[in-house]
Amino acid sequence: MNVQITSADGALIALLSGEIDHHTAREIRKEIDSQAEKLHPPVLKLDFSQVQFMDSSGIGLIMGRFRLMQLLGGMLLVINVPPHLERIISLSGVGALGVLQYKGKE
Amino acid sequence: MNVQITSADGALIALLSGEIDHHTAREIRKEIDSQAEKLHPPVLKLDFSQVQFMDSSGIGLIMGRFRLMQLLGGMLLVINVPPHLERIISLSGVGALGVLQYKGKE
Amino acid sequence: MKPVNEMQLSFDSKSNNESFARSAVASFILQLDPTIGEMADIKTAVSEAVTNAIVHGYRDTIGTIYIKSQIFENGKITIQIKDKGVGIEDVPKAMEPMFTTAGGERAGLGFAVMQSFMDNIRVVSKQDKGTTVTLTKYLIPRVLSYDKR
Amino acid sequence: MKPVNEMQLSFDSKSNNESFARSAVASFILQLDPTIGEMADIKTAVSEAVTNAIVHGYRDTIGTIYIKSQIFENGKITIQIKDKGVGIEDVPKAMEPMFTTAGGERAGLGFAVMQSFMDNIRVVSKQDKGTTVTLTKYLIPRVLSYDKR
Ligand SMILES: Nc1ncnc2c1ncn2[C@@H]1O[C@H](COP(=O)(O)OP(=O)(O)O)[C@@H](O)[C@H]1O
Ligand SMILES: Nc1ncnc2c1ncn2[C@@H]1O[C@H](COP(=O)(O)OP(=O)(O)O)[C@@H](O)[C@H]1O
Repeated sequence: MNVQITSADGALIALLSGEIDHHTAREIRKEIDSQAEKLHPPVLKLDFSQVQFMDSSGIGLIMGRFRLMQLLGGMLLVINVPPHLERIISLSGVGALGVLQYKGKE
Repeated sequence: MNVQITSADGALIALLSGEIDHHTAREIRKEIDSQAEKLHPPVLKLDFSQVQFMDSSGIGLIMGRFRLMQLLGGMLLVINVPPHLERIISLSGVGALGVLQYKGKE
Repeated sequence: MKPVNEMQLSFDSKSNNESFARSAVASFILQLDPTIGEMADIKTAVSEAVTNAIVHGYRDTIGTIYIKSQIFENGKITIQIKDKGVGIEDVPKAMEPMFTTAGGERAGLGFAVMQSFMDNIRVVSKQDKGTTVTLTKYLIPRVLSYDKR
Repeated sequence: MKPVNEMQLSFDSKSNNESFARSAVASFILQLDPTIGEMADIKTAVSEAVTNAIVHGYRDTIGTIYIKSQIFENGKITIQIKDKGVGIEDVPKAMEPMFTTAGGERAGLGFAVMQSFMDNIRVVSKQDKGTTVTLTKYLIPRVLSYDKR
């Protein structure tokens, strides 16, 4: 399983791990969405610290959760993006959604 | 490079590493043999502690060095065989050559 | 120029083969002693092209995906990813960033990633015949440990 | 029984493709969530068969080696390694432990390893036509994470 979901201070935190591609993104999405739709958290955090590989399916995963949280009236944060994923994240422009949170900025 | 050669107490020690197959065994063999033929050491030790993968080319490597050391009037020792290589070592029967040395037996 | 090494691969267009496909290409490229960054770039680009063949090329059907990779003397690598699926109507439009016909969870960034992570991309497609994407990358020059035998 | 997944691979009979071949097969098998021991067994057996095709099948020439791997519903895996090289004159004799026609650094243990590390091996060979080795392994039953889509 490439996602572990926990709750802390009202926020839902999804710790992603391993390789995110179109195949694994599907399970990850299902897991996160069922929890978010049940709990309606004010904040959903996607923690990328344990992600070893990611293609544009990971970007789709972020954009899709952004839309879901807008619908649910909450907000999305993308946290702990490791250096090796910065290139695809910046190419994607998801930064413009205001979801990227870096250490020290909390 | 899959081999590092050092000398200690008159023995020649070849620290093997990575994956030993027919391709990498060739370089390893050349490296060891050129040193052994130059130095005529009384003992050649093959250290398998850093070997992650090995097929029967590794067995050929042991048998070939055994013959070389016999020619040179020295002896061969195979040291630090990790658990994941024990199966192929025992299947090969190289133990019958009396070259296997285990910890605590030194 | 003749390649110094070549491999071909084919497999079912099932999504659990995505990781297999990029790992297999990575294993082939490993003999050129690439940097970790070069390896990540190649794996990501291959993952995009293979996913496109599965998601768009063959849509709800299962077909065969073909990969051919060649290594050249000067550190040039080509990787061809081919499907015999529906094809692309308008290639230049399909290659625009954010353009997607799939919607939902597709970001429309597959071609943008391939373009940015590789040195060259060529797309040949014919409707109802299929699509061939050819990716090229030049590994940064260094003392190659590549052995021609 | 129809396989639930299948891949085919072909590459030049160059010794630096040995690690590529076993890694590619390993990447394909990974979807069945094998144990580390099962994975090591399969990689070792594939390495033996591929080395034989390079060293004996094609000897001093460069030919193409073909691999086909299939995964079945019940955890059964088959891997076929084929060359169009010189072939084997006497298969039962070739399969005897310690028998080798190469001498020198070959231990004559390739077939013994394949036999011991896999559940079944079938060798079909014809002189001047080539050799096909089919390896079969049954992964120990467990809750498979394999996804049929
Ligand atoms: N192999 C293919 N077969 C058919 N159509 C394709 C193929 N690859 C890409 N396309 C088309 O090009 C569009 C853009 O592709 P891409 O940039 O990878 O974004 P995405 O995959 O996220 O849609 C796709 O939405 C699809 O319409
Ligand atoms: N693909 C092949 N083509 C031709 N001959 C082969 C092939 N595989 C095996 N052989 C023959 O079978 C013999 C035994 O093979 P094996 O048990 O793997 O030991 P080794 O490779 O160490 O010689 C080889 O020496 C060779 O004569």
